[in-house]
Amino acid sequence: MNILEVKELGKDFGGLTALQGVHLSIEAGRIFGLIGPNGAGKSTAFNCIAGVYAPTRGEIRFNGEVINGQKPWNLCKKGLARTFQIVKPFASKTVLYNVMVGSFLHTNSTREARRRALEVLEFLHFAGKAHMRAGDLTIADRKRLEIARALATRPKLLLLDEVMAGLRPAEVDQMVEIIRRLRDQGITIFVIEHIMRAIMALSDRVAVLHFGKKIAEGTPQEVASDERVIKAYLGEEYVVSGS
Amino acid sequence: MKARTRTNLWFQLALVLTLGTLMAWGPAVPVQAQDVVVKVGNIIPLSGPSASVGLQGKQAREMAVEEINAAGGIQSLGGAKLVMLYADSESKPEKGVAEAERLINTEKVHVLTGCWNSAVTYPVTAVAERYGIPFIVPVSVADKITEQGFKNVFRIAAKDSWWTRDQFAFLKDLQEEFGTKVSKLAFVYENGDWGKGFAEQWKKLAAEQGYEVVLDEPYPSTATDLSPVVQKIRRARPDVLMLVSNAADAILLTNTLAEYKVNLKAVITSGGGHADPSFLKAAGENARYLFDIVEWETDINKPGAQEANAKYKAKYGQNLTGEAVDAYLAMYVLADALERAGSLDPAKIREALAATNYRSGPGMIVGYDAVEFDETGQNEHASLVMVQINDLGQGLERITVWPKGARRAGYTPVFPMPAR
Amino acid sequence: MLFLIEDAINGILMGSIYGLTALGLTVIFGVLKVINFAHGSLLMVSMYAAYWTVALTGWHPYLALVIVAPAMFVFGYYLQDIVIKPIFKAEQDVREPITVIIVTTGVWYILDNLTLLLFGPQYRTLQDNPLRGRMLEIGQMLISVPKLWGFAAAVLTASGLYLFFQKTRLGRAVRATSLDRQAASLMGINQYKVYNIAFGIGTATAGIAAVTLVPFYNVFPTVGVLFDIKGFIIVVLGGLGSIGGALLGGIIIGLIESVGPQFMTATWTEAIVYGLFLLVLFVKPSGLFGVRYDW
Amino acid sequence: MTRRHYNKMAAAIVLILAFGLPLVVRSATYLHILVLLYFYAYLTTSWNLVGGFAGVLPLGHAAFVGIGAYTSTILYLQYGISPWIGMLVGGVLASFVGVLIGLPTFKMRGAYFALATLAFAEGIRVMVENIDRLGPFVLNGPRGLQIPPLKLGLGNLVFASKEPYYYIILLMLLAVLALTWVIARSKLGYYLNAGGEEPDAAMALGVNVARSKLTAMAMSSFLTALAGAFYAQFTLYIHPKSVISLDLSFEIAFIALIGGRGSIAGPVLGALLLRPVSDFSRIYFGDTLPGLHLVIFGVVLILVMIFQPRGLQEPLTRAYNRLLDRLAPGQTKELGT
Repeated sequence: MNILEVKELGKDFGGLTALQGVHLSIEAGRIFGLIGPNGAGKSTAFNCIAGVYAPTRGEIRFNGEVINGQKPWNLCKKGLARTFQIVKPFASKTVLYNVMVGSFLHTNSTREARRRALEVLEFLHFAGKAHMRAGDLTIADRKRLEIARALATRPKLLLLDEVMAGLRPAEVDQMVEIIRRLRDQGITIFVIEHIMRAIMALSDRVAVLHFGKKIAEGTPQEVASDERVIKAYLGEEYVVSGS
Repeated sequence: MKARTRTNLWFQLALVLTLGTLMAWGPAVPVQAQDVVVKVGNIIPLSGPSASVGLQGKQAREMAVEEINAAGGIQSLGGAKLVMLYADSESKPEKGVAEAERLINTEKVHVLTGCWNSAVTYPVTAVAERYGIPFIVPVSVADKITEQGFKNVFRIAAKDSWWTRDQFAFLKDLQEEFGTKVSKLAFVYENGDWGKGFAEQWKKLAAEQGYEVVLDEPYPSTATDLSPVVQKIRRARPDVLMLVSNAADAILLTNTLAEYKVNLKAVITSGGGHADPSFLKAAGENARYLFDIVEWETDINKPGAQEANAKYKAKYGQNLTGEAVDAYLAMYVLADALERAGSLDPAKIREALAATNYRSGPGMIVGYDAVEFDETGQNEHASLVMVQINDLGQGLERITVWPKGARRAGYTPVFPMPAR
Repeated sequence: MLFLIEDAINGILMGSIYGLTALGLTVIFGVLKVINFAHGSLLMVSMYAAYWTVALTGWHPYLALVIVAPAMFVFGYYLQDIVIKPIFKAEQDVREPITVIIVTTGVWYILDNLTLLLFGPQYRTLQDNPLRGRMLEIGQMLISVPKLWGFAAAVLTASGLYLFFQKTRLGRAVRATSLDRQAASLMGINQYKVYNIAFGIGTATAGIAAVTLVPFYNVFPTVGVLFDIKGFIIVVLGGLGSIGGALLGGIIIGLIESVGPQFMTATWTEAIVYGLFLLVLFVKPSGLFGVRYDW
Repeated sequence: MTRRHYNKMAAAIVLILAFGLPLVVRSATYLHILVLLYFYAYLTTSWNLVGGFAGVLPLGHAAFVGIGAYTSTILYLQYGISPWIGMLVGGVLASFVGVLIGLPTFKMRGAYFALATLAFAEGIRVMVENIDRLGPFVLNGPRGLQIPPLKLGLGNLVFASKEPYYYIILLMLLAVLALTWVIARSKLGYYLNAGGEEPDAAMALGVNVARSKLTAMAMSSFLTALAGAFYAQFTLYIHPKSVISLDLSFEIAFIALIGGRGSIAGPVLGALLLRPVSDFSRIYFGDTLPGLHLVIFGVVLILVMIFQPRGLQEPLTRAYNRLLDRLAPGQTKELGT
């Protein structure tokens, strides 16, 4: 069964078309990767699904229900959680406090929320830093905190927005490990990455966006050998090295 | 390390503040135990929008008290000196009440005076009444101040129903004297306790005496542009314009009336802003021919008045105003009552004040002959004079014109005003 | 009908002067993202500066501009540098500089009451200045000449500021900082120096406003407060940070204040101004002519 | 002894001091000053629910003080209804108005919100100044309402001495502090803080930021109005410029920022510092150097903001914790929130 079904998704900003006719379907319990060069529309697609923007066209179904234009907090209650590319911790509060905000979604009791938050931190091997101020964390830990908070809301589908960007190779490996363990818990994972390497190793299925359109989808191997994908990425790499 | 320096700095600051606060809890005025003194608490606006009048009240009190003390103080109390304590109300009732509480309970004043703003005086009367401390009100004019059945309130000035009554009496006399008919009136007043109180009485009087009210316009005292109000006056074409204004708006209104060349037979104002010493300076020629109602004027024909004014002017650089004179007189009335009470017991002072019949003495520079309080505490004799602002060759001055008996010799009021 | 035209003209003229007094507020907000509650006090200080310049030298009142505007620029520049900057630095990682707003309120209290201590509570006007009471007569209509000049000054100042921000290098640097503090510092622009300059410019426009006001207005320690709240309303109406908006916002307020009293008492126009303010805030929070800021 | 014991002991000492103070301080002046101090601490604590936890800057809370004061006074004067009931009616009315003003304004950010609330309060003041009579209710426009101190007693909330007022406002303050303490540790507190600090992140975690802010606003305006009714009964005279003044709205914000907004002790600490500074500097310099007291007020404000932008509670909490470390070393700290 597909937990997320996106049909003909389109989004315009003013006169600018950021997304056009995007189809995606994500099978429950899998890791699905969405890649594409900068400005390809990945984040826009993500924000449409997470309820930040209402899509201009198309339909998004989560667990069979159309969720177009629903507010982020309602989506979260339905089991759709996300992280932010630019991390947004509650900087003046402790790590535990941050995670508790998430775990309050399913309880009104502070004690219960704390217990669940500690469980999540335990699961992520993060409990040792529970009482640190979130603002004092390293980048890698902040990314981990993003995941911990989202996880505390007990999502069915977790949208991860470039959680590996800016991490050192060893940290990337840790993150890959964490994401796999989440999948093993039965959570469906939808990852956006800018870097192909990590996502290829991780994902069960990958889709590629380019200029707001999906240009390829398949297993990592299929996508890696797709001509259009190579062109899109080579083109970009060419531009990058030239600048 | 840097954080530590900052913390230290902070703690130093906190220390200084704490010490300052602690010191503040000590007694405010060092008083030698052996000397008997009469402590007079004065609550007046010394900062905020009415600071200008507050300052005059303070100066007038100071001059009177210096004179009283220099003349040997209160004889029946062994030459006791008057000690003045001033508190700033900022024109805010809650500050005034807090200060009254402090002056009575902590400073143990024997008498209170103040507070100029009716809105401040009014709640303070309740405080004074509760503690049984005599409260002399030199100027706040709202009727209700002496109409609460309180025993400890004594007002020197006339109350607003007298002010408005006299304004209308003057208007009537003026028409008779010059044979010019006035039928249409315009009322323009600040939207506050004072202005509203006047306007209410005006409307009643106008209805009784058969005037047509062509404009009844309150305006916010904080207005930055009064030309819309002036336009309304101009288009309503009244014969006479009656105003209640604070200082800033009095100046602005007067200047704007001149700019728009509004032709009126007369402008009758109600003291306050129009009596403020800076009003004449700031409005200049535009204020010419305006009639203002006051309790006192420098040209009054009363022994001691010229001297007192000259002394005040030398000291503070301004003429005495009616409101300052009330404060000046209040100190002498107090000294007189203390002399007769021969005690610092507030109840005795109250009794003495209630029995006041002050007829002569340095304080009697006012137009009327005696200070006596009726059972409400209102000075029965308080009377008012009308002055006209005019230039007789020595710059603009305020010239007493009414009642006719008090009119400056040889002066004929200008009525109606020449067209602009 | 003629009455309405006459009132409307007065409203536009006086309103443009309100707009001029609020220009500095909008400039400072546009760059620092801070509502400067001390702006009215800076206007008051400028009015004293203008008053004393003219009273002591006997110059034409408008000539005082050559002293007042630069002096106020320096005053504003160092006020930001010495008093406000440290708080910005301490609050660097905070999304919205709320403490800075409170500090400007402290500056307001200090300036107003220092003036009271120094000059006393007296009201002052410039007597015998050539502009005092001058009216332009067009048939039945009367138009105040100093207000007309004030209108001209407001339009000129607003256009000058607009050109400065659009065309000059310095102006562009200021705008860059206003759009993104971090990005600007990455581009080698000293964020705090730009703040100083913006604050200086904002204060200098208060100086210009003061010079146009002094010939027909009273000077006293609390005069700034009268214009303060009005300024806030104007800049929100017009759109915080928008220069043209401040001018138009001022004119709207001026029109309501001037035309309104012909249909109701002057005290109710005040209520209408607040009502309109709230209405605009609810319907179009970015203001009538504003750009939407998201920070 | 453990830290917990020390905490309890400190709280007990503070409580005993607060309740015993009127036995030592016999002077009505100081009691008056203390009543106002608690009154401001109460107002600021109520304000703190929105201004502190929800991370916005409301500058119009005087409007709610006014609503409370006018409602209870009108009901008392014209219908003989006990101010205690009037207080609650005023509270409900204020929370209704609070939600009404919060509905559109919470969508705005920072500066706009501050100005919107400020203009809203000023608008209410201008309305009250212009209305002498609203249907059956006499407002008396700019002249305000006076409560004759005739029928004394708890039911009428009018007393001849200061002590009853002292204990009533003290109990009100303690109640609102306890409420804040509970809220800070509840879901609402977490949601408010989260929404105030990073609204986008909070929304993604299932927080309906606008709704939690509205809840806080309703509570805050309700509580503020209660104090308004108390104030009317304490001063026995209200008029628009005193209860709905800009100065009052500002002073609440000042106290919160000086003490440390968003913390529970902050408002009380702020009131403890700022009120005496403003009262005593006025008393000392008000007569000889008019205006100097407000200069001092401004200087204190700026200095605290420069050296302690998070308010006084931060260094004081640190100092207290250091003291506890010394008294009961080696124990784990309470969970920081």
